[in-house]
Amino acid sequence: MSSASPQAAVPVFNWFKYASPQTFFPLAGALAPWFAAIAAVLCVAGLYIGFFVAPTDAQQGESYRIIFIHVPAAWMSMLIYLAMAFWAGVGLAFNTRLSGMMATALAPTGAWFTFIALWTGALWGKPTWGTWWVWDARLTSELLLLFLYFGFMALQAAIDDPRRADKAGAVLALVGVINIPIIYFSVQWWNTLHQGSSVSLKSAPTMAMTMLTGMLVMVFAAWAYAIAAALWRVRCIILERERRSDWVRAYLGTAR
Amino acid sequence: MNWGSVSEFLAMGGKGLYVWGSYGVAFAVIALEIGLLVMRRHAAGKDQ
Amino acid sequence: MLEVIDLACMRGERTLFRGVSFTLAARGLLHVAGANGSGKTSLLRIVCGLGLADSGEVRWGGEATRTLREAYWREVLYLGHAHALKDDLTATENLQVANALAGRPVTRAAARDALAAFGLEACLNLPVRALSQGQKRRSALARLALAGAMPLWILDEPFAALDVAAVADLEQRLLGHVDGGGSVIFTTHQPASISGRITQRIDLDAFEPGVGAVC
Amino acid sequence: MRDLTLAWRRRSDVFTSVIFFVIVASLFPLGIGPEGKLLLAIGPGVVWVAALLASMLALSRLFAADYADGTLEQMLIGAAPLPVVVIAKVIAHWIAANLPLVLIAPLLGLQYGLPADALLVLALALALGTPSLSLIGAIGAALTLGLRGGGVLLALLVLPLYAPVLILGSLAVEAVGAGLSAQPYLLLLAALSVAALSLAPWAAAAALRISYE
Repeated sequence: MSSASPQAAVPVFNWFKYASPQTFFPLAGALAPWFAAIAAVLCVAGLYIGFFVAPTDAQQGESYRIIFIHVPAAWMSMLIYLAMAFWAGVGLAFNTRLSGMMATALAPTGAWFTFIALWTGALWGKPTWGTWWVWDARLTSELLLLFLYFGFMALQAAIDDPRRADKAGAVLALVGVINIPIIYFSVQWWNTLHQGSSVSLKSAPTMAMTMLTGMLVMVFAAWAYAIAAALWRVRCIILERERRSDWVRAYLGTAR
Repeated sequence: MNWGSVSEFLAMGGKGLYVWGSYGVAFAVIALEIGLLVMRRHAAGKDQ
Repeated sequence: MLEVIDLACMRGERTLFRGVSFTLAARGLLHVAGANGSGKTSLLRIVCGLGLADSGEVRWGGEATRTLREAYWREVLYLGHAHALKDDLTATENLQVANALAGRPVTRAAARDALAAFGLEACLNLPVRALSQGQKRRSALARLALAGAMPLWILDEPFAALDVAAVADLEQRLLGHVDGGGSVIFTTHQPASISGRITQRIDLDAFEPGVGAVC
Repeated sequence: MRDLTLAWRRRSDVFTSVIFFVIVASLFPLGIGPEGKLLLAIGPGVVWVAALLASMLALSRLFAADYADGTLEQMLIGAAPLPVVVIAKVIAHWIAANLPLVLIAPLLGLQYGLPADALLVLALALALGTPSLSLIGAIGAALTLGLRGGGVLLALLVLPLYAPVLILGSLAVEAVGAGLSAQPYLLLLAALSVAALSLAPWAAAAALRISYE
């Protein structure tokens, strides 16, 4: 006897139909492998371009090849936070359960990408600037972003009622998204005023066309991977939250 | 082609540790995430 | 007039109740009954706008209370399990604060009279932490003496921790409010002697949860 | 008003956070050594971090007592709009928990050998910056209401959001040391507080309702 939430039942927008977890579940299941495949293909292509086509950088030598993983991870870390805040906002505004689940599903992937961005940033910094960590504006913002992800996940983990968890997470994500630009600009000021040891990432040499291509291909690979991972995770979340419902019981019954 | 031999490729002009350290950890993290997802899906399916 | 339409409430994965509907007109006295954990408190909290129903709606004078908000809350007096008393303030100060929050500030003298009406003359200026459990309950209930103008009273277990005389006193007060055109919703486990005057009764045990139901 | 009276009757709480502030700020020289130049360099930052922590520690008390005794319920269904109630509570909280920090900070600055004009700017920066700490913190306190591990969780939620205030506040004091004007930073701090005042009460009110539903 499951029915969609009142908003979802009103056929105002056609795609509200997919706002019900029950209809979205098979859709996510069908889409995820495609995105995963796209991610794998693009990743192989991007790495090939990155390692075999793109030339050695005149200034940095081979270590610049880290950007093919670093820049996509850094981009995705921010993009995923935006997507998370977007779904959270939709969830608050329209009271659709699926939106909150999407936000929850995106957070760990975003945190992993943030971690990768920080890790690769450190490994790039060592041969390039001679230190593992530079208090550069972007790296520092990235670190604070990682803390924001941790806060979001810890808050949701501490709340037992999934409905409250979704809404509380949504408020936090929206507050965070307002704060990210403020954090970034304040860190940048702080950084420019504490010159001295710091090296600005902005003075990166102009990139060769093949380098840019390789990086963009890797960005799309990361994008496709993030979508696939989020879809898989949202399927898990749907199963966990709706495991008492008839359709999940039926689904698991036939799957067994 | 940038590389004359496999060992040259692995050495990355002396920066192999950093380059492969980056890619290794990145892909390990992604593999870990996929592994966690598979385990979670498995647990969710069994939870009846 | 209060209309409750097809309310459902879940706690986690458990459905507390579903399909609860009733209408409470002026001069109505509604007794919400049910075993422990049947959702009495949840129902009252949803009706007064603290809780969120999983489905259904509460209307006041024909309009949804979720859109009325403050306009509705100005007309409702809700007394829950927690007494909303500050241990460090005196009973009089607490009563004044509570009324100020409800948008109906009262003078010190009026607050003292209300407390006296609930037999607390002796403890007007004591910090609440010095009061007994029953005295605390009574000083929370003293808001009723000042709330004649609030049409809807929602009382969760008002008779708990009261002695026999105070119970009789409170019953008279509830009846007085109903006779004056107000309406009251209350829960209790004790057999109340006003049961003859109760106009409606809802037994939440009758809204047994359906297994496997999803909202 | 009511909160202020209450805070007055619970004076010891106020002193606890002030004493915490003083102790944290005084421990740093013990860990670093009494070298004047170094202390002068880290002074503004240390005092700010200590103020941040002291202000955050007091946050968990913002709604907790009202939550425990049921007063918060009455506020949620009170006649006044909830954001207004939140603003009133935050103001009371700021006066009780942060104003003493602002007043005592110049004394701590002395410990680090800051010059007189820097001390004035330090107090001014704290006065302009701490309101946004209280306001942002109110959102965190409302979100973590009644949760297990609330205190640590609260720190995890609000500390990253405090970063801009910390940066601008320390920069203001350092600017004086470098012979520059602190005005732009003070203005930015004030702007942050105004922005927080216009957004945070609504977010905190929404968070409070979520915590109850």
